[in-house]
Amino acid sequence: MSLEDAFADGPAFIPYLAAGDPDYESSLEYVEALERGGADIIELGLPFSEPIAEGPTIQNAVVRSLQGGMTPTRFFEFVEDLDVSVPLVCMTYYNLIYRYGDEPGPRPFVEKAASVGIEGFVVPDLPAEESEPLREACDEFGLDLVFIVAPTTRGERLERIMEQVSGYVYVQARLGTTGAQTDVSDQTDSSLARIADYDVPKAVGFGISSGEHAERIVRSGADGIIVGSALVDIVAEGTSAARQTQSDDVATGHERGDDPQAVADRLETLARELKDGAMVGASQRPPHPERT
Amino acid sequence: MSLEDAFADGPAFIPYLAAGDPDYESSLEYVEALERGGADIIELGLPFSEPIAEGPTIQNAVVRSLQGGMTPTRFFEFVEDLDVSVPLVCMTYYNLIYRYGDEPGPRPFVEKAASVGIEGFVVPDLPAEESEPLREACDEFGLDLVFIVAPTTRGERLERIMEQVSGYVYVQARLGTTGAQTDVSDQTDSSLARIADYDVPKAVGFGISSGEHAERIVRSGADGIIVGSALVDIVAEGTSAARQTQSDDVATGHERGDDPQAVADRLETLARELKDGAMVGASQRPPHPERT
Amino acid sequence: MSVDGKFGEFGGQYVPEALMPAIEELEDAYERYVLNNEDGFMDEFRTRLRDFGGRPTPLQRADRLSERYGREVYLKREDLVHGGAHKLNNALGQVLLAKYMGKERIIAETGAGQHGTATAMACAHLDMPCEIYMGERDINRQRPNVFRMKLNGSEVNPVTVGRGTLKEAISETMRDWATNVEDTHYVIGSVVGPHPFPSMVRDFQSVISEEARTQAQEKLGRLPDSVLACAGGGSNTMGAFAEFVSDDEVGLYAVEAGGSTLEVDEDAGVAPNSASLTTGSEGILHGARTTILQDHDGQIMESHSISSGLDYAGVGPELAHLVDIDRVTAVNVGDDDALTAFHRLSQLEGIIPALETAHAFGYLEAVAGPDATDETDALGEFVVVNVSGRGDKDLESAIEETYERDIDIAPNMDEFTGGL
Amino acid sequence: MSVDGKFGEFGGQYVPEALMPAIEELEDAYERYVLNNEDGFMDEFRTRLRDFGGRPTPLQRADRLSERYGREVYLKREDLVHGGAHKLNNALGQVLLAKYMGKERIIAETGAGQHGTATAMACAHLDMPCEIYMGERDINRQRPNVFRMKLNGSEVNPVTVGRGTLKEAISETMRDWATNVEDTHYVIGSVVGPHPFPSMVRDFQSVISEEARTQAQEKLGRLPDSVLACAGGGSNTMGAFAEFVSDDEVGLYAVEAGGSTLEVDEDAGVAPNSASLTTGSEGILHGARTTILQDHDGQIMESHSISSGLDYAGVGPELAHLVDIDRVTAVNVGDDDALTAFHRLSQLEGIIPALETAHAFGYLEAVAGPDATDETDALGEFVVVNVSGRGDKDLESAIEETYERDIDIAPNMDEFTGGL
Ligand SMILES: Cc1ncc(COP(=O)(O)O)c(C=O)c1O
Ligand SMILES: Cc1ncc(COP(=O)(O)O)c(C=O)c1O
Repeated sequence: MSLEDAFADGPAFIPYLAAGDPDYESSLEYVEALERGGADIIELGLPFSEPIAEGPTIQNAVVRSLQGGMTPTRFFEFVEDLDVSVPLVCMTYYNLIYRYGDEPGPRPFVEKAASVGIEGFVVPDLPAEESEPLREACDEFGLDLVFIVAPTTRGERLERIMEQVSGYVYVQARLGTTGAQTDVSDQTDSSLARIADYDVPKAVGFGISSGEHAERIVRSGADGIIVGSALVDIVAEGTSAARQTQSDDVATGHERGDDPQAVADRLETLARELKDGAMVGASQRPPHPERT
Repeated sequence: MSLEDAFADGPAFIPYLAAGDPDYESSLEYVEALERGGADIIELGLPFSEPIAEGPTIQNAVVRSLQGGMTPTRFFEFVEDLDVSVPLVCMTYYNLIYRYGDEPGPRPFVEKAASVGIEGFVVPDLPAEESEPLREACDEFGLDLVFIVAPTTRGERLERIMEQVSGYVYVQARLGTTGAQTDVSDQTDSSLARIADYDVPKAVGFGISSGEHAERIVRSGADGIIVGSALVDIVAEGTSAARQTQSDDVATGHERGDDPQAVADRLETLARELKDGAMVGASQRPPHPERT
Repeated sequence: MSVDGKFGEFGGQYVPEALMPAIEELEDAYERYVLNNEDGFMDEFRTRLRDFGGRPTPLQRADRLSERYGREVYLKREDLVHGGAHKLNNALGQVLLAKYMGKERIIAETGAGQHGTATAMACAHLDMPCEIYMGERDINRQRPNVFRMKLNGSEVNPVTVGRGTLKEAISETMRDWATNVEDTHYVIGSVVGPHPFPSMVRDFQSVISEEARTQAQEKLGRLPDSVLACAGGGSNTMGAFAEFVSDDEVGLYAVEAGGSTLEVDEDAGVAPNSASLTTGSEGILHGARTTILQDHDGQIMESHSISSGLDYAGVGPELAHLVDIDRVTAVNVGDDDALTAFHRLSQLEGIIPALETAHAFGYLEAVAGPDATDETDALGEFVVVNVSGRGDKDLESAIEETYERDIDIAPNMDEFTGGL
Repeated sequence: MSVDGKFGEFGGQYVPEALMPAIEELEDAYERYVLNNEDGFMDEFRTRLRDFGGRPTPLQRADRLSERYGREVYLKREDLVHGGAHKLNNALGQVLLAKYMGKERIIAETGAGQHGTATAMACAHLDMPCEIYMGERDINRQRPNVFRMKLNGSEVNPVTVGRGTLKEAISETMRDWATNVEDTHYVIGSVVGPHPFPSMVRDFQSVISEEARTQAQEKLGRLPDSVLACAGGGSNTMGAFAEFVSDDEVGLYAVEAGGSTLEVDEDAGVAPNSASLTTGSEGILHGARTTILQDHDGQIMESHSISSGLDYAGVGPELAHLVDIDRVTAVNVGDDDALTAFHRLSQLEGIIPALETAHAFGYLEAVAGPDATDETDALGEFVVVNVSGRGDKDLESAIEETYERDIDIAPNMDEFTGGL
């Protein structure tokens, strides 16, 4: 299934997790839980040592995953080991793509990604201006290249991006970095309005943390929602609870129950809430969205 | 008796002590002991807070004396209270002379000094170039103004000094500051030779600490010897021993015997050794010193 | 000069989309104000550099070094610039540019604190609110600089992620910028980052070589045979080289920090040096394609140097390019030799250099000193060394590091073992 | 200019006879080399001041102070001189002169360590062995400066007598000189001491006013209405005033340290200030007749100031004379106001001044600031303030002293309570 197809049956729910956070095995379970919770596409983060576009939540996930031994090679194994059927998007920084394989350049990475079943990429530090080599490799191997459109992206820049984007466009809901927020940004509506005319699915991300957010955003016209930090928060809490438990075990023998299965269940629950919110939002949309 | 007269009967022994070191009463005893030991003239230091020409021994004496409450006014009382018959020379720094009395200028100080029986002054920071006002006041009240001649003083400078000096000339035995030394400087002989022609008593000071030194120096042609630090050392030792004793008293009840009388005795003993050395030196002099 | 932001294969703009409009705005401002002196920007910049910054700095003959090395050794005295390093040339330029652009807030990253203090000074001078990001570990190592920034009215924001050093502070500042891009200018501290930063910072710093070139002509009637500068990000290097690049006869030497060894521990992700030009490889870091210290996978390595200002895993793209095309010779000097050079310059010339700067003198000693072998000596008869900064900030480190090593020319420092 | 060493009633040569020949030799050298430029001494001095010292220093318009005080406020930037203060002007001149005289050894006293570091730098630069006397208490208060002197290859001799501060260090240096007068030159750190020091130090420092006078003409086409400088011994003051003394229309203000109070405790022998020109009287100290802090008997009092460089019980005789004849106005600023001015300049202009220098700005605030009463304001429309030095040396003191007081404009410094 291609990325665009995932938007065919109503709003797409696109969760993000960092692969290997906090360890390989748990992470496999967590990602699979997202599919059970209703994910239509999954964004899998391949952690980079300098995640300049991430807020603290995902920064910490990156640190955990790197400490757990995640590498590009392990990442591809991870994807192969995953038992999910929805399309997977690899989210990572350009240097890892560029350095993979024997020769600098994106082609070996893309080839390998294609071979393990990745459908597309999001590369936060690769603006349209610098994306040609990656774009070409993606074309060669039939992968999509998702671009981010920020609240500040307008005019010519916007056109240049929309010409190149495929799969879906990642609409950044607010300025700043990733991170769960308690409200929905007003910037979202105007961003969506700016790109309403382009014929590509529009998925909104950055800061969505509840079913209610999801509903509002889809009602405003988004074709999908992308949720990262709110989910990563669950992994982080589970991890620190598990660490706590380990020391508690020694001290009190008390079991807090934050085993990977419990975390996976909570992920599934939040996923479902978000997916349901998106569905409700879609059902409330004006019947004929004005697309000229 | 005038200063010059003190040189009439053979070599003059001129000891120095800081008045009021370490306290008023002990200091009276110490100065009187010097006379008993054979002093022909006594140099009494009036302590100044910045004794730039002194070495550590006399610096510390100055500190003790100031801490003991010595002031110019007390100094004059001290001179009045002293029971000695040899001439007294006041050794101090110019600012104390300059500031005494109601109006700046040396006259009030000199007048007062004369009234308590001081015979002359040594002012280490007052070179001949700046001495006119003091010289005039001394003339007015009939006091001598002793100048120091250093090993570096030659030619015109020397003449200028020798024109102004009265009482005796203070021949600085070596470069540097005051302080007892274990040897006699070679510079002494050449200094004495340089001023041999002038018709004024020549007293050598700076570093003389034993009868043997005294002997050598007088043998070389000095008309007198000036001894400060070696004597002050005795006061200092007595003072720290007394302090020691005070604390020992508390701790052990043991009496070290360094009462002022013992210190005075030691001063008298060293004074006698120095005076005797000077006499021996004089007796060994070539019968007709070559004075042209 | 590159206006498209590429230096051969290096350079570019690898930043989040949210920043791209700001970067385009900056590119535009750079071209108008810096390149075309619109509204007299460059005139005002040069005037302020002179009056506030203390320019021109002298090109001084180092008498005793000249004797030691048997040639004319001249020092370009950037240590005399206000704040004690070349850093102000850039900070003042960027803060002034931000003012021309109508920005209302300045942010900057700092490692050793030199760029931070320079930016804080420039902001106080030009009345701009300023926040500085600094790794928590650096904050603890460089407390006097933290205090100076606060005295100048800047806020200092501790960065606690990762190791808490420069790399993390840069990432954090980029995040702030991405959040507040509309009213905020990010003053990058070296010739690194996305275009137009590398070109713009070079242009602000090139006053160094502009002056040095004229001064060399005045003093010796000719151009130097070689110019030496230490390279962290490469701003003092590019500043000292820029006007000489087209003078083919002038040798240009970028001296990186060799750290404790040039060997790299890939598994631990640690390079015990920051000699990216020698031990690094091509990659993308902090917005530009350039030469960086990275492991086989492309993860950035922890660098190391005795001098925190050189302790950075990358280098400016233009410098990487000039090395690539053999116009600039990349060399390096280790911690021990840099420290020895620090003491030597202090004793022989009465100039206590920054530890960063000391690396450049370490190279001079290696090539031309009494223990050097002749064949390596291509520096020629007239050498200019860029004294990028003064060492007052490094006194504590100098004590600690000298104590750990056996630097035979160092003074006895027993009374300082406990620090200052 | 005085060649006989007298300024009205002040000046002279009140030193032990052993020193007089050296002083005559120095007088002779001063006349030949300094006054008559024999062997091109002054040319070499000026060249080294430029190349090694970083002269000329700018005369900078202080935009934000100009706004605050409603007039043109210009800063003479001696803080940019190598070493961070005007002190090098003099140290370099004297060490060079000693070389011309064939001396083989340099000694100097230092209080805060600024003159000591300047002398140590000059000695390293000119390859002269150097010993610095410094009170033990000052050594403990100014460890970074002690370390800098040692880095430059100087020996630092602790003086343990008395309170162990500047006064005692001067006496001790005089003693060394009296012992080693034949091969040694004593580099006095201010316009104090016996003739020819006051004139000679003034001449070395007068490059400040020479430059400032020309720069004022260039920038505003006229002379300033007033010049402000802080006064310890008075060397930066005399340097900043010298060329303006004959310009009757230029007001000259010497700002002394008012300390904690102008009241004096005669019995304890303590003046909690070092405002000799205001609270002192005529006397003889350290070789010259001048205005000093003394008790009724003529014993020198302990002075006090928050800034150790102003913490001296006397003042140069020429300055005392110029105040006596009403050519210079003596004023003073207390510890609190100086500290506030320190923070104000740091925040408004991006220049962290020495605490000494801050006193001059404290006076500007007192006369022209928002809380000033108009009638006292005689400074005029164009004011030059001499920024005698930078404050890097004072960071620790600033922390401590700010903490003890309630300086409302100071940044929050909680994290620095324990020092740097
Ligand atoms: C004195 C000094 N020199 C050199 C550097 C290295 O930076 P760059 O290579 O950008 O000049 C620094 C950085 O802080 C510095 O402070
Ligand atoms: C920066 C600064 N200003 C002023 C002074 C006071 O000295 P003077 O009055 O001789 O200029 C000092 C003395 O150390 C100083 O360091």
